[in-house]
Amino acid sequence: MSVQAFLFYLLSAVILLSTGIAITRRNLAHAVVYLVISFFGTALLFYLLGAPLLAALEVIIYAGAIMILFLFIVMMIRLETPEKPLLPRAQMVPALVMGVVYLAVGELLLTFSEPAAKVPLESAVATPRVFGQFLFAQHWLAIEIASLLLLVVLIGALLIGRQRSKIEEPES
Amino acid sequence: MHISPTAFPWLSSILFCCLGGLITILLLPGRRHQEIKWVSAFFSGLTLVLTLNLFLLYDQRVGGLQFVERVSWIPSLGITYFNGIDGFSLPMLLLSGIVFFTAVLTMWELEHRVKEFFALLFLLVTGVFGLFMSLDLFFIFVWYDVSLFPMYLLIAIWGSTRKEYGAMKLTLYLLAGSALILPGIVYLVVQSGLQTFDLTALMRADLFSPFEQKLGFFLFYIGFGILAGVWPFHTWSPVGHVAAPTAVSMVHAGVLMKIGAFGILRLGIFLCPLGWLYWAPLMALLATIGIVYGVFAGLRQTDIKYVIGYSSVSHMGIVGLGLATVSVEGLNGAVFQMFAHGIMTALFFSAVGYIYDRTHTKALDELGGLSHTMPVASGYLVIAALTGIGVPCLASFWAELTVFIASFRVYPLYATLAVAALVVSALFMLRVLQRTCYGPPNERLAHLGDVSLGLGLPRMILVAVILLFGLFPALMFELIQTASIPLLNGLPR
Amino acid sequence: MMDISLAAALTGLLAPLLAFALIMVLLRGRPHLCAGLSIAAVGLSLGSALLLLARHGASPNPLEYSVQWMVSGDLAVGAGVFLDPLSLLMMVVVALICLLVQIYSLGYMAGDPGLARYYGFMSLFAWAMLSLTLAPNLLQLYVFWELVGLSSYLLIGFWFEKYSATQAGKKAFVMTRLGDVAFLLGILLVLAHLGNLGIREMNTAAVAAAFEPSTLTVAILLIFGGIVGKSAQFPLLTWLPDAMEGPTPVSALLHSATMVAAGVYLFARLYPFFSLSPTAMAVCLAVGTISMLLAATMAMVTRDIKQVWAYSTISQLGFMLMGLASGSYFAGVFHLTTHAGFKALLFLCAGVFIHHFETNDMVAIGRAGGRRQLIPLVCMTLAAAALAGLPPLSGFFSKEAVMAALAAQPNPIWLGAGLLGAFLTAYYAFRLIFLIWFPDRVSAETAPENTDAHGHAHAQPRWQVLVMLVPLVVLALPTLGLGGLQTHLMSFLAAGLTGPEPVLPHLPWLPLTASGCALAGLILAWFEFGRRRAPRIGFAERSAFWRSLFAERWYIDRFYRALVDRVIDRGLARLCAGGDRHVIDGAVDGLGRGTVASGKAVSGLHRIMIQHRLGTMFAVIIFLALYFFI
Amino acid sequence: MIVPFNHVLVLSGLLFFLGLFCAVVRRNLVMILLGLEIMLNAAAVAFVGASLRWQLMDGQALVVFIIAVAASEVSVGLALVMAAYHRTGSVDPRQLEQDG
Repeated sequence: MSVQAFLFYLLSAVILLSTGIAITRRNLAHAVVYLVISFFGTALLFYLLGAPLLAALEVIIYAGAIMILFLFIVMMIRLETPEKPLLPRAQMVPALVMGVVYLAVGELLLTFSEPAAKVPLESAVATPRVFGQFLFAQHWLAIEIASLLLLVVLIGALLIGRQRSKIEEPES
Repeated sequence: MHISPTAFPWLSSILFCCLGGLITILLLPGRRHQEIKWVSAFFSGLTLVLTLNLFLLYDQRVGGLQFVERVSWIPSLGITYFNGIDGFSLPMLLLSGIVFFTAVLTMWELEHRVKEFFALLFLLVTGVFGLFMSLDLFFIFVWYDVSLFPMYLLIAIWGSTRKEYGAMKLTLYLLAGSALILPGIVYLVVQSGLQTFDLTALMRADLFSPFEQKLGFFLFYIGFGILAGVWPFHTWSPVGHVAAPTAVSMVHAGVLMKIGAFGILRLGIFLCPLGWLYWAPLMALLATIGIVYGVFAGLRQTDIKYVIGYSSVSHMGIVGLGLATVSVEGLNGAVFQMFAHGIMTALFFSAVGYIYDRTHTKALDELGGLSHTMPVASGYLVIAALTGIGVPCLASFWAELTVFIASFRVYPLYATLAVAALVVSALFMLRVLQRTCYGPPNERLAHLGDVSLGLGLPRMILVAVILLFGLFPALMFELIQTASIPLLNGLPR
Repeated sequence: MMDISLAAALTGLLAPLLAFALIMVLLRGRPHLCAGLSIAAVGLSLGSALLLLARHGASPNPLEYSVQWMVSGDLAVGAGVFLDPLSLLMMVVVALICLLVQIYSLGYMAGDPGLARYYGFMSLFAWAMLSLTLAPNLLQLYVFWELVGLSSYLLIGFWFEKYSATQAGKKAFVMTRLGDVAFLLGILLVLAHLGNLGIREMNTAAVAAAFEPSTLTVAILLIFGGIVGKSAQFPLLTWLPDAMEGPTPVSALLHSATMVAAGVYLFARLYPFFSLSPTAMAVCLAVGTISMLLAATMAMVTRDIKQVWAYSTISQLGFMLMGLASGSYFAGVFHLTTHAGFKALLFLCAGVFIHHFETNDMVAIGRAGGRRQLIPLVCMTLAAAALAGLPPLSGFFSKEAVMAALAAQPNPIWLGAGLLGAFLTAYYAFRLIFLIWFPDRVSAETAPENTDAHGHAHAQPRWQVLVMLVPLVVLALPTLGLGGLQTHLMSFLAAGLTGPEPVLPHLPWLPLTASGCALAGLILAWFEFGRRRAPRIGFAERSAFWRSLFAERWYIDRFYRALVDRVIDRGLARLCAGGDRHVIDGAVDGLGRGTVASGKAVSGLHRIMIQHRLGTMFAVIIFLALYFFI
Repeated sequence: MIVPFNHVLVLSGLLFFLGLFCAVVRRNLVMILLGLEIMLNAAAVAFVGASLRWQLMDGQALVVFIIAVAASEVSVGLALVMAAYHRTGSVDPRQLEQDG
């Protein structure tokens, strides 16, 4: 087992563990913080798999922006009554059944996958420069669409935020 | 089948006459009620004249298809605009012409959304005329749906007594029927391998295998049978009759139900004679149940239009019984019964419509003593009821007699039951008369006036037709025979 | 070139039709013109009937004029006239009585608001009845048979504001219709086997070869069913007494002399055909006998003057059927003829009383001074004596002919029944006569209940009284004299019959016995109603059991009522209507509801908690993956 | 030489399962959104692994878009959560169902 493989397993363990803890927290702020750890782990994993730019983006956007957003929201919400059963059985049981089936299917897919998938991966790096050029050369249209999406989302979020205040006015 | 082309497109001119009426009405401003009514009367009268003209021009010695018009429409699919009439469709055209004209006159007092009403009525009748004269399966289906669509609006907007329910039920039933007819048409056209919807081309005896004919006939029988009020698919009809406004009831019971029987005849029997032979016992059974059931169910009704609705079920059963005999007499009787019943129910609904417009009630308990206040109007009701009972010298007697004679040879038991139903039929019709027309003068209704000459005109026409064909049934039978004898002779036995 | 006979027959037939059409379409506003037109038309019919009788009375060959009225496949319906002694005799009788009754109605119906309608329906009836008489084939006969029933319905319910009248009309129509259904089925059966419905063709002996014997019996009995309905025989006899709700002239014309006699006429018309099946003849004989006796018992207890004559009509029709069914064509037809005369007379006389005293109750009429109406009372007494079969009136001869035929039967029970019938007939007839002639003045009830709602002015113009009396006198003549024509009629009718009339043994004791029975009835009636200190209560009325049995018409009506109420209205009709609403409609509506419910169930998937939707989505994706990859 | 591609997929699958579990089971709108984020992240891991496996950069490009979509989704989603919270005073999806 190479160092890289060891690192991979280590990072996987960190990611899965922190995610597992995150989703079982009663306190939302704790959950978000654990998830930040998970995203950091993922960022490192990306770096390991040869995607430094993505690793940076992961840290900046996921662990940074998105999680901070979550934190803000969590702080704005005053939860008087925390979820009584954290994992209600009515939802737990179907989810578990589904999960078992899902994992079984995944396992089957992996077992019967092509043999090439069982060979360890060659390491390679897509440097930010090359990757950026590739992105804008090959997927410029998608980039434009994504930017449009972001614009729409910006306006949408604004609108939703404003509607709330409008709705509240007649109530008060 | 003998085919005689025509120099002048008489049949299309009927359709254009209806369409012309429709367009003219649409162009008129909606508040000018009188003008709209006169225009409707003019165009419907013109169609009546045209159909009468056809009745006179049709050459009975030659027989076969006459006044044939054929224009290729979508060659790649084999769809042609193909019209023609024979001894079966001509009585139906005449019936439609008479009922349409009288229905328009009956609605002379309409004040609510006049323009829309007459426009929809014209659309409905266009479909009816088109269906009776068309010889192309595709067009038959299209006309069928054209005639169904306005019914919903006509009943739901201008109706009474649970009109939305009635309209919805009727529409759903009839659409269910067309959901069987379309597969039947497509199935046969595909199986023929001829790439044509032409009825005459598909009529060749050896074209379809026995199984295909059985399946096709069954689809057509049930599909059109729903419209013809075949038991147990009849329950839309009383509800629909009751809910519909007068003119629509007239057209509906008078003509639309005949479309069902005519469809069975035109599509089922013409295309799938072996299927006809195969399913005839079932048809006879259902028809007999319908006859008996209709009169008994009618006996319990308290709404006068329900009574007529159930009597229609019974009378259409006689049509079915006639078709099921697979004989010339049976076919003659069935087609004549279609005609006679159409005129009779039109008269019935017309008479009831007048009474309803005045008294605002159709409940038997609330009427009574009408003969004092409106002797003429109730006289029409009496004549209609007597026709329904099958009194001789009124049109439907001959039709019923012929059907009974024909069916007695083939199905003695069914014929006996059908004849016995006459007694109950008399019982319930006379009960209706007793409760509406007779009895001591009703103070509540005393102020009402009798029917005037102008408003009586449509009823007069209908009575005259009933008497004419009741006294001279040969007029109709000789015409129908020109079609039924070749049909039976061409039957594979 | 049209034959004079045909022209006369057609004129006679179509004149009333024309009158009917004119009256109903154009002349409703002018009642007197309508009356005149109708009377003129029926007078024309009588004239042509007499002309035809004069031309063909002597010729033995029947004449038939026929055209094809309608052809449909193998079925050809002919229309025409058939002139033979029987139809000519009947035509004269019908036309004569029609004419007399219509003249009489001028007085009886004067001032009625529906006079025009009345004469219109009368013309319709005259047309239908005459055409029935002359019908050359069974189908035409059936057509007019139905039309006669229709005019009967219309005339019984003429005063439609009276509930009882409309009810009676409906009952009459439906009950005769019941018989007609059998008749129609019989026609269908004959048609199916014989392929022909011509009366001449049916009356040949060769017909028997076309049938199985049992089928033939069934066919005959089915046709006899029509006779039972129309002639109000057992078990369809109860409509006739109710039919007395109509105006009295209508009762005189339709429900005594002509229409109800059409049944007997049909029997006579098809007499050779009927006699092909001895079984059927035996059934007919039994039905006739039962009807005769039942109706006679019912007549003994009623106090309604018209009802008595109605029961007696049923009874006498049964008697005619007995004559015919026991093998004597002549006896039946002869009694039919004489009966038409004296029964019409009885009704018309009763009409005078009813018109004058405004009550149907014979006791009330007697107390109110019925015997001061001398001419009607004398006429009625004469006619009653004829009905009872007292010599030398017409009824004596015809009854004696029937008795002779009965005596020729091997089983003496029929003769015994006939004699019993004669006794009862004389009893109830003279019960009525004596109650009017010799009323008890002890309790002077002068407020007779007004059962005849038809009001009119008491001070009648002189001409109206006259117009009502003349027909009585005219009808009294045949009642007196028709008996003398027995031998002439016999030879005249025999000419038309294809088979030989059985020669009946002449039994000298029979007339004596028959009139003895009648006399006994008369004397009993005298003891109970006529003599000075008579109890004025009949022997049948003394026992409550018999009285209610007879007055309730042997509970036949109640049976029918229960049948219609329980079996038809509350049974079958309810079953069908309920089945329609609950089973068929229920199924359809259930289908509709099911569609809506399943739609709701599916749409529920979109309305559950967001997480369930999420879960569902994933589950679907997983299963899709399973499906595609494995 | 790192690890076989299958192992990357296993990691991604487990991560996805955890996200799914979170989204389906937790009765909290914020946690549902978090679960979605986890699932998107899992997809991103798989894509990066695939990019290495086939030595193509398109997989990495797709991750960029995934991140963009995740960002937009979360901002709209959180705005909606806030709206829902203000309307119902709770972040329980059941409340949302009953009152909405």
